[in-house]
Amino acid sequence: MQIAEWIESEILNGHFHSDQKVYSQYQLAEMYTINPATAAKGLNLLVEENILYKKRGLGMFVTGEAREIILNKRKNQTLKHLVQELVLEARRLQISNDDLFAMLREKMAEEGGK
Amino acid sequence: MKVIESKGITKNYFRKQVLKELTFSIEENKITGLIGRNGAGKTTLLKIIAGFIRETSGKMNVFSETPFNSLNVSVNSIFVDDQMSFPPALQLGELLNEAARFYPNWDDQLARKLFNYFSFDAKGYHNRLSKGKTSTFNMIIGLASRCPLTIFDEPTTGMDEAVRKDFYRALLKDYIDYPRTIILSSHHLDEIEDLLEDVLLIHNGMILLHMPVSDLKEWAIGVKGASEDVLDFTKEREVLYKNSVGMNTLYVVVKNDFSEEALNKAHQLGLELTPVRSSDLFVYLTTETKGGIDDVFNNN
Amino acid sequence: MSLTTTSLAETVKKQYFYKLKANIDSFSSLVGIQILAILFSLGGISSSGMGGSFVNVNVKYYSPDLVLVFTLIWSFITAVTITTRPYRNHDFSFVTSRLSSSLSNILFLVTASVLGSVTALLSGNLLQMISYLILNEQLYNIGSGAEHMVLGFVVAFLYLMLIGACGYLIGSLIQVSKLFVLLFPILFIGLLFLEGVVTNGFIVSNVYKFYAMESVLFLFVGKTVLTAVALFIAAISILNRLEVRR
Amino acid sequence: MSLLLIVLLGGLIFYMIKAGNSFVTIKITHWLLVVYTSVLVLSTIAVAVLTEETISQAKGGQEVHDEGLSSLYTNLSKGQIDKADEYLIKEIKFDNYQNQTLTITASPDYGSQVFVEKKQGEDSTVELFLYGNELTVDGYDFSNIIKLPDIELAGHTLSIVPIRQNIDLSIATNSYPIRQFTGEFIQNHYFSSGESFIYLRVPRDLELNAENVYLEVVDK
Repeated sequence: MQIAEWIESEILNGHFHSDQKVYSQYQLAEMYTINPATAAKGLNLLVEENILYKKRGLGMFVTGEAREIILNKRKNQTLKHLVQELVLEARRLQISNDDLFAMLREKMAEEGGK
Repeated sequence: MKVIESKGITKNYFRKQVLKELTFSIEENKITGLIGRNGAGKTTLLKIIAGFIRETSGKMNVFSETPFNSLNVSVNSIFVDDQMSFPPALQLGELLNEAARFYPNWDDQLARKLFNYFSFDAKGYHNRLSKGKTSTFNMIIGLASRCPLTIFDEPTTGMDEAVRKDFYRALLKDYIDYPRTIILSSHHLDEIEDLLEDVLLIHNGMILLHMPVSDLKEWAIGVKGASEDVLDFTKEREVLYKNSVGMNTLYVVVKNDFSEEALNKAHQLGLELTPVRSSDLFVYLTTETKGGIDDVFNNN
Repeated sequence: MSLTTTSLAETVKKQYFYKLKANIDSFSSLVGIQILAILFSLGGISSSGMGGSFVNVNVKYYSPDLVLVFTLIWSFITAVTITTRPYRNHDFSFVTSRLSSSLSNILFLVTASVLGSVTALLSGNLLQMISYLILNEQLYNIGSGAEHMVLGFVVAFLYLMLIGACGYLIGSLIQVSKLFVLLFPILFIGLLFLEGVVTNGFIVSNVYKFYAMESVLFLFVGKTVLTAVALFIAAISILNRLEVRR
Repeated sequence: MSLLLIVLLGGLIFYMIKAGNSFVTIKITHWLLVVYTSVLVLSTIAVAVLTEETISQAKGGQEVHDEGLSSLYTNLSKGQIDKADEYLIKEIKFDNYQNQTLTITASPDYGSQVFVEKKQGEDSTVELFLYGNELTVDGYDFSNIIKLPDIELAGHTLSIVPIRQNIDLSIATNSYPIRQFTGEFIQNHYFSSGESFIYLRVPRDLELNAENVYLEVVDK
């Protein structure tokens, strides 16, 4: 769900703080030329995940733990997935575990140095 | 509230059955996409809804009335397509005046603004417009009339890319401000799927699917991997699409009703699981032969 | 969005004014056809003479009869035309039902007939003026005053409506099946043929007698109005079942 | 009445244009209609003005007319001219006619009757009465169009010279929708024209000669 992901990224990037109101389904619908119902589904998804909460008649707001939840989710899902892909690809290329670790360490050191 | 209720609608033209027992209903204030290939029966269905033609059997209710010869349905609905015809004696500006007299919810300001935006000449004539311009003008009438039931049948015929985008955006913005029931028919699902809340997929006069767009996106799944693994994984399922990629790799589309467990197992096997784009799914569902166009060229 | 309601009367009114503007060009053809008829009538629509040894009298009669005949044809064609598919489709681009479409058509035909009868009868005067000014003829008017003029308007109007109603019904039947396009001329010519074979009048001459030889005004009004209403009702019930924009 | 109707019609057209202008684009057809209707209305006015003084209905139909002529003949042949007054057109007196003879002459093809009455008293006046000479068409009297014969007395000769005439009449009739109820017919034309009678009263002793004329002496 692209809308949900986009709002998550906005929260991670610090554009929305906790207890701040996020876009309404109609604003989102206009911004992306999508059906408001689709936008609402994206928002509701985030409510289910406790990233947003509803204030009746006022709109959707960012929860206090939103950042943490998003980070965890991305770690658990996105990173896990990437790692799985990495391992699968390494298998196909017949790279040994040690070599893979070495590559990872090297890359991390490089990034860390910056 | 249900705006449209169709119970076993059948339509015959001479001996040909164009619609086959269609039963569905459309809720108030939703944008529904009526998707089907050319000749699927979209226009016939919409014209029955608009009260232009009569069903051979079954019962159609629009606003709880039979639309054929209902003034109530006529004043609360508008049917827009590129065949809309207007008296050749009236200029475009006059046609807007007429539409304003007929439709109680008509927004003249919106109409005039759109009219100017798309640089129409008020002294021009409808039958001298190009195909794209005709569609654009009809679209303006369709939007500004603000009918509780607005039907667009292939509204973008002949429009160029930019105008199409403008139209979709105008439609959406006006819908947000004035929610109403909109049916948008098209044979290009990918172009309009973002606008839609629901999709009604018809093929050969029958309903294939009727569901929210978001569900449609998850309705099927593409499986790609080593041929035997893929075949093993998808056995005893109806294959919607099958395509050999390279020597030993197969791509198969099946309905997505796998358990979480099964999906994880597939992943472990090294099968690539991908969502299927709705427009592709539409093509797969409406292609008569499972192999697609490639089969035509596979003579051996 | 809340539903709006409309009434049949309101819709018919809107459709009527829509049609008046949309079909305005049919009045151009009315003017054209009447001018043509006037030109044909210029030599007098009939003439007779008497010769004596010293006095030769030659009388030319001027009357708008031919103009009226042309206008009747125009009325028929107009009525047939508005039943055709493009015209019905124009109605259905906006708010209408089949009934409101027909009722507004009939109102339009009423308007056309009023205009047709007034102009046709007045054209007699134009005819006289032309023969007076251009052909330089001394003119005698044995037509009488305004009360006859009013009678003429009413009767000519009723004739136009009667023919219009025939046209509307025939047009409607043609919309049901194109076979009628062939059938009607065959029927008509066949009738005329029978008329010639059977000596003492058949249908056509009886129909002619029934309307055109009726010299009691209120009987004539009754006959034409009832016939026109019956024809219109038949046409409406036919058109009411017809699909549009197929 | 007809003038009122015309004014009303003109007003209506004017109003239609004014009202029409506000909600509809004026098109060629509108102009055509307006011009045409105005021409019609104008010619209606013009005709009403131009044909004001024209014709009166003749007395009765064809039969009445024919009967009238034959009774005129009888009356004249009996010398009862007082009964023929309604047909009298012209009366000429030639006073103090002293000649002994009078020759009455006419064009060779003048077929009309000349009645002669010899006066009883002493009177030298020749009196001439012209009767008939009517033109009726479809029951309408057009007699005023017909020119009277030239009548001249020169010396001994009274000459009657009828004038050749080609009369072209243009008659505007009611249109069929009116004729249907007024019972007028446009097919059954009838005419009567030109028959004239001359009645002479001459002195008792006058000797009369006729040239191309048939003289009938009235005996009273």
